[in-house]
Amino acid sequence: QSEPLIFERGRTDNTGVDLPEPKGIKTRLGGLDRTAAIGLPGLAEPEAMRHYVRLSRKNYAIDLGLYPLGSCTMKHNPRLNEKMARLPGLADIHPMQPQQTVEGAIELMGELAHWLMTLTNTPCVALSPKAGAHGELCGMMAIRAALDARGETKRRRVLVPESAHGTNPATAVQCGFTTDEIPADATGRVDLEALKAKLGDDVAGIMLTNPNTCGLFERDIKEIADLIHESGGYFYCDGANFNAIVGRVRPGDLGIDAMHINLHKTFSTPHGGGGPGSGPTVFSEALAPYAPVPRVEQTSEGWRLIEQEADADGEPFGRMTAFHGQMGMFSRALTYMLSHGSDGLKQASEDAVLNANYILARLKHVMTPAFDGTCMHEALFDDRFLKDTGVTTLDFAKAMIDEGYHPMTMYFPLVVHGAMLIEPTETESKSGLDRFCDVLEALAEAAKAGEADRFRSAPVHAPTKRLDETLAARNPVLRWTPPVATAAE
Amino acid sequence: QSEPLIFERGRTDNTGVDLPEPKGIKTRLGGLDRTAAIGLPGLAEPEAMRHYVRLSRKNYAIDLGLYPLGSCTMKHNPRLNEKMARLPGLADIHPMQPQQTVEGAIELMGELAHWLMTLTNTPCVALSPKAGAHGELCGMMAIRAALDARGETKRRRVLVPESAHGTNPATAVQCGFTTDEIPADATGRVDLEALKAKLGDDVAGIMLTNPNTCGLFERDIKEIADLIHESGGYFYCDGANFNAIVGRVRPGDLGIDAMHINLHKTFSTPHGGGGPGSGPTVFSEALAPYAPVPRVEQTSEGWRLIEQEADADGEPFGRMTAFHGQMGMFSRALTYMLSHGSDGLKQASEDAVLNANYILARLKHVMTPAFDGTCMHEALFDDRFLKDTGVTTLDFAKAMIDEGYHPMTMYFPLVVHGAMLIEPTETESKSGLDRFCDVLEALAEAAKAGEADRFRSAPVHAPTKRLDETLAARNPVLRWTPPVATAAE
Amino acid sequence: MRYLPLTPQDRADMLARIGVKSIDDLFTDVPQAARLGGTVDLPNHMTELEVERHVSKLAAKNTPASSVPFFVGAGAYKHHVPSTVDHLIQRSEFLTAYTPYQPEISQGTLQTLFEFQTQVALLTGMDVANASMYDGSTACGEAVVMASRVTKRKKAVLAGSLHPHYADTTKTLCKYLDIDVVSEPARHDGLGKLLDHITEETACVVVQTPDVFGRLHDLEPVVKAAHDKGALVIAVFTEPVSLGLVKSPGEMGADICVGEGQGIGVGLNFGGPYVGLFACKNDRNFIRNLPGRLAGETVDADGRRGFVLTLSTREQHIRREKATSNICTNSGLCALAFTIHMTLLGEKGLRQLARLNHETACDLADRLTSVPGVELLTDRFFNEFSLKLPKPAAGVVDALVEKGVLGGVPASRLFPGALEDVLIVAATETNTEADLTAFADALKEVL
Amino acid sequence: MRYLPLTPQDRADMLARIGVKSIDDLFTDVPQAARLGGTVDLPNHMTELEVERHVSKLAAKNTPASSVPFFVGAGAYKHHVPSTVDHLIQRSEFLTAYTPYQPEISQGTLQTLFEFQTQVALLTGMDVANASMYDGSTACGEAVVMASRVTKRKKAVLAGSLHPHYADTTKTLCKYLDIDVVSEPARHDGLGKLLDHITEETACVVVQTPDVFGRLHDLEPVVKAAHDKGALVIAVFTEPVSLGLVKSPGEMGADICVGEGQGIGVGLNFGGPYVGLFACKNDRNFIRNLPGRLAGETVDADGRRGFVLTLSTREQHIRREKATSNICTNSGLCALAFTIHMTLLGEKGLRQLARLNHETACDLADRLTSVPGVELLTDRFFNEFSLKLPKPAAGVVDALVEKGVLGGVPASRLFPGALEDVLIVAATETNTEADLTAFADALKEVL
Repeated sequence: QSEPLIFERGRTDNTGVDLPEPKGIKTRLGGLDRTAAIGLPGLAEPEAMRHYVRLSRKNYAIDLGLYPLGSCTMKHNPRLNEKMARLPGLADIHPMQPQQTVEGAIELMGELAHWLMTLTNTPCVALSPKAGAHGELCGMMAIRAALDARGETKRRRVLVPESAHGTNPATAVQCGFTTDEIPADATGRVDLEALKAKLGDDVAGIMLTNPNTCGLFERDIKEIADLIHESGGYFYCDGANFNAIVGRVRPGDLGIDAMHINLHKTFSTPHGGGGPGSGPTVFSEALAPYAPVPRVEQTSEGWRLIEQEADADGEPFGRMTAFHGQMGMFSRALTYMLSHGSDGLKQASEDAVLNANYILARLKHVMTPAFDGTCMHEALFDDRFLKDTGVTTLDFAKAMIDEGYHPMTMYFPLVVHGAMLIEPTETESKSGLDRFCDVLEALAEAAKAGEADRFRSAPVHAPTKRLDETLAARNPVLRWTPPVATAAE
Repeated sequence: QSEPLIFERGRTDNTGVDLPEPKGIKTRLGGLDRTAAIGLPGLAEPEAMRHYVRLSRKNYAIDLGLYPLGSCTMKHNPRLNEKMARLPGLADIHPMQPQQTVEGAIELMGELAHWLMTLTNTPCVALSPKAGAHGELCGMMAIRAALDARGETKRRRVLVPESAHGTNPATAVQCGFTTDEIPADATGRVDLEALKAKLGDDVAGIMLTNPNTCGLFERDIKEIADLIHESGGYFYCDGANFNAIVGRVRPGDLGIDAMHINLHKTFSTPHGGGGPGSGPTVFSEALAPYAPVPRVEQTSEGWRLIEQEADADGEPFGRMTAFHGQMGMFSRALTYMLSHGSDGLKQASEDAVLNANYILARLKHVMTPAFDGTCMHEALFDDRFLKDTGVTTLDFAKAMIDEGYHPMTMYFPLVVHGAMLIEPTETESKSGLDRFCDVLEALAEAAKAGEADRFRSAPVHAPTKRLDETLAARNPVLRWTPPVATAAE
Repeated sequence: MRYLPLTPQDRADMLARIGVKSIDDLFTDVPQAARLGGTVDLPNHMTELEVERHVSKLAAKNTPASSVPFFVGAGAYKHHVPSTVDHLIQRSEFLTAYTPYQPEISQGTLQTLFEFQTQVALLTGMDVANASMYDGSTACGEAVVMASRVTKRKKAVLAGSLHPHYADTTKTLCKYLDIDVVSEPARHDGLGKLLDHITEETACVVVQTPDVFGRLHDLEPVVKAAHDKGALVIAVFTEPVSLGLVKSPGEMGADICVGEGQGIGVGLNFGGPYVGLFACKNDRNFIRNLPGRLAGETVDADGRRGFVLTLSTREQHIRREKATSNICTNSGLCALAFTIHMTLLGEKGLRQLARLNHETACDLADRLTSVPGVELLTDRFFNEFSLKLPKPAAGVVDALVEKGVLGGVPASRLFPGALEDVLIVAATETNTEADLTAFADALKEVL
Repeated sequence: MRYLPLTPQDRADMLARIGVKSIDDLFTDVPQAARLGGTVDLPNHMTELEVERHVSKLAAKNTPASSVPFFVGAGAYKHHVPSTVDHLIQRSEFLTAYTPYQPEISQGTLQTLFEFQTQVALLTGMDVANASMYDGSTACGEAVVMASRVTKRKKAVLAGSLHPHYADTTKTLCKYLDIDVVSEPARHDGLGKLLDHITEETACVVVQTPDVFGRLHDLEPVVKAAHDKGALVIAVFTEPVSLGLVKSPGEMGADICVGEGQGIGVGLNFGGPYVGLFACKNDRNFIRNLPGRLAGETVDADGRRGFVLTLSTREQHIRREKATSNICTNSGLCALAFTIHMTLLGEKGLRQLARLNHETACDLADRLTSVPGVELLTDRFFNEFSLKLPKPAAGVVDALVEKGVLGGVPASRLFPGALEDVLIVAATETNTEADLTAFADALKEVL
């Protein structure tokens, strides 16, 4: 059932659109006409439809089954969100239209901002970041700008727990910082003593995910915030796991200075095979003056969009992107928020945590939990239960594919060996979790029973067998090229 | 990968909708409250989504591949049609709204009527029939009404070729007629001499499909029309295969008195797994007075909808359904017509015929064409090429499933042995047809090479193995029933 | 042409392979006189954008139900359909599949039809249901034909409060089958002397509840009277949501129950496509005489459960002139929409939805009858009721349009020349407090 | 809660299995002071219908581009997107899939990304492309960072006609990386003395064509000047449709080409999500320094072709602080939309579409410059051009709104305090004859 590439099937003289015939007037291109062949194949509409429908069926998706990717938060994407985002009044408006013709859109952005600020208990939000990592950049740039404004030229060291997402250190570096890793303690949380030892007047701040990537709430978070603030730094909170606590805990109450919010994780805008995302970033009073443009501001006449730095209060650190942010995602996220409401968001967090703990409780006897006690919204296992079985975490994950499930997150966080991070989210039913746990239980038992071959050859029921990623990297083929005719050689 | 029934997974206390709490006022049901449990299970939205997405993947569809069902006309369904049908101004209007609030809808019906009448060269069309067979009923009732108006109480015999669709005789009987079968001649067409022999003053008319179900144009159609008319009967044309000639031939020019048009075949409204269809029926001057209500009529102020028999010209034979017909299909069909235009419809017919003849040309050496010469929009083979192979037409068809194709129409028309009727439609590419013919060629050769076992066990790559239809009919299980608890027995 | 994959070169190559010179050579069987020289006298093809503009312009001339206070019912009802429903029925695999004659690659359609049949049976309180009909009105006609076949009798009696479109459709269908269909005169106040017309020759009595005026009927007396004479009772409904609150026809002893399923999962669509529901008792004779398709359970060669179309010897494609009906197409995609919406509702949601509809209608009835001169004619109703107005209802409805309110259906539009002062009004969960106020205020103004 | 499958009974059973008494017992790590007593001060949950009404009301306050004569461009363009595109990107399997880290069950996403990369490379005339960036502006910034890393130089020169949002975004991204970004003053009449600023320390020169005023540039002299000093040329575009008619950056020798893909397949969306295109020469050093994801071809255990994400050692999740960029998310679904639209167009359709855009713009330019006092500033353009008006453009645009015409972008909105009499006007295939007439008439009236 292999599907050829469009380049192998389409032809440059075929097309799937009808357009009126050009009139053939003289061009005004200043001689810059494109004369050489481009080589883009076309397909008639029926062929194009079939090609992409068939390709789609080679994907796993949340609409097909449980997607237990820890740290990624694959939850149900309500179709109401899709419907609302497609209303012509939201989808078919231009970012540079006169503002008097887009007042509803600006109001929608304002409403979203209000929800985000209220849920986090913060006074400011920058909506424009295009994704989570872009939001991190937004937060860390504000910290850098605040330090610069204070004349703090020495504070360039950022503390990052070893369990952090890779984006954290990468972002810090993009702001001209260096990173310093804080180890985890035996409970999977920041080692407070190690943290204290690392404080100093060259510390710009800390980047902390909470709940952290081990699925645990950082109990000492207020103390950490106080320590950082006392030492003159800022507290960046990675909001990737906000979905575990939204509606129950307001990060502003924990002392954070900046936090991005992945609208696609917490507020269920679809992942779309890798994007687009949206990463609005909230700020404390201390950092609010440095928030980038554009901004939405509430005035006595409603919400207003400020596009230019000169028109903004404070000292914006700049602009992060053309235009105003991911409006399509704003519409979806606001729809999701309104659907859930204050009560529903709280219930969702609770159910997410309940579901993860249920998995932990059901599997702790056959798999090895990385840490003792309960967890937040995701359950972390290590590979001790696979010891001497000849089965690796990767093999175990690939075997899940043959059972009809997407694998969990593997080998992350880095703090435990052969990590398996399972996040069910709140949109799974108990019976669905039971089926999933039954499967993992049976797999764990099969591994222990010496069926390593079955694991190593997995998957066998997927659209492809295991793919050779090493070959791909060693000899990169990043595009299709026309086959060279043998006769021509 | 079996998917349970909702009754096995859902619970009556679960729901996938949110509704405001009722106020709890006293009911005014006159004591007819439903108090006993109903037993309808509910699923939360994420579970419902997954259930139906997973089930959908067990279906074949035109968006997945060639669907060579002769006589069924599975062609590409443009999504523009879906988009247009969902415009609130067309989808969200009520059939009993005041007419002044639905003038655009009536105009759309009028425009559709204009296209249908022009394409067929007829003076009248009834839009309300809900499907092809309903359109047949509409046409035959008009014939019956016309005969009754003429006081022809004896004319109750309807001539039907043996190659006719089953709906033809069934419809005739519903109009109080009996049917008399006309044999096919050696070329697969109506035997003109046999027809002549059957004419008489008890003949109400003839029901003739053209192109017929052997995929052949009835060469003598004008002569047949004249013969029927001369003998005092009417000519009903089954328009199921109008798609082969639309834009090139106007049935009104051939002497027909009535013909239904399957909007889902000729004008590509989606089949939807079996419906809904839509079967507008055109009439000659002779039958026009008897067309049913409602009707659309052109007036000096535009199109008008006539709902009552008393307001209509002529003597409508009655009403065929509540309301005005399949508006959702009208929107789609008109969109399709406008997209193609006069030139495109003609091209589509030509390509449909070309594609069928190409298949015939490519396969005639390995399979056995039922008749000599070229065909119209579908190619008919019989099972002579399977003689002594131990492979039946059914086996051959099921083996196609394993090659990724939907089988062709089998054992129809009844005029040839083990019929295989292949209709590619105009929306298949040449390369797609070549792949299909390669597969059929290989299968035919495999059958001849003695691989009967492979055919008899087919399909093996489908969501299920071959299903036991005999068991289903012998012991009908038409609904789910709760399992009886063993302890209770 | 965006939908036609063949290129001019393809066409030339294919003609060559076929062995003819031109496309005309494939149309030589067409009589010379009927061969068109050029193209038909209609516009040539349009771009997608042009088509969109053309159709959108027509659509813009209509008033969508959601855009105004809306109270039109009389056989079709404005309900909110969850967005999931439309997403799912647009799945390529559902939308662009054919009738599931090849069950091995049609389990998606077949299993959902099996679920549909079961849901319809549960909803109506009947034993079995078929895989859907064109709509409620044709289902009604087919039910009468079936009753005649089952009882071998040739008379049918229709209540005067049966939706007149249903009555007319039934009469049309029976017209040439020599089934004598007698319709009681239009009446909004009950069944009148309906039961007196039942005789030993009566095949069936047809009663709608809630009826076209919104009135609910207890079918038990009807069932008793009919069964005493060996006649069947066909219960009809046009608002499936009512069955979440009102006793079902099955519970009241009806033999056949048919209705319109549009209210669950299917939009208004100006009257179609809709989905006819058809259910009956589990009687061998009934089932062998059912019209339309049936999905049934079976096993595959490995013994695993699967579903197929079954009992097709009833149907025209097998049985031809001896078929139970000429029906071929069902309303598959609408049945799917019904099933998905019903699955989302579940019993809990359905009951709540029904309750909301009823309460909104009760609230509306109180408000409208407080307008001087307006009188409630329906003392037991679900979400629709009839009012007696001091003026002809048709004019009132037109006047309400001017006030921006779509205020129901004048009975005279359904029963020409009769009941001129009767207005049929429906309310659903989509009507807001503001809608009710707007209607009452507007009615006061125009009366 | 329609999205939450757990029932109260489920919750109780699960808590028991976990061995805790209440849900609060799972949140005990939260500091007491941060535990909310009740819920956050926001409204409670709404029904689907209520949400629809709320959001629809906001939407109704805006003027959709399709509803008026519309000539706004300056970085985003109103094009017709075939209905097939939106249908396909709503397929559950595309819409609700995650990043394709498990290639065996992600071939749909991976193969389309491979097709996307190839299409972008062909369109731009470059050798390779990545699997998309957030948008054109961030792609521009990342390109400058990449050029700096590749050349090991710390200076960048931006043309004065680069979209100012792109220039600002680039400066922000480079701000703390010690890359010195120099932007030429705003100018609509060419590149001015841009080339004089290139030195042996310059990592790259950034030139947009068509530029923000619509002007086309021949990049060959820029390439020559830059390469002479060992600097790279980054070509930028905001209108991908232009590449169907205008010589590509690759043909003119650019080293890196970035741009906004919105114009193909993606709607206006008030500025996002869009899709950034990023292509470069096939140079090992370039490729190892690319930002963002890359799909690459490989084989599976049976030797059959398949696709995977590759060269991930460039990326943050592997390389952490040494990554080429912090980017994680791409614009996958928009890239898919781009790919599908481009597949429907093909070279034939793209060239025709581009031609239509150009002809419409030429026609419009002639009509508008026939209005007294209006002067064309752009003598070579694709589908966008700039006009000198006899009045401040901002006021003219507002006055045009009153006439029902959205007549372009005043340059002063992009370059505050400068170019007050300059209006930037775009025309596309969606503009009808009537639109052009309406614009010219309205402009005449308001001037």
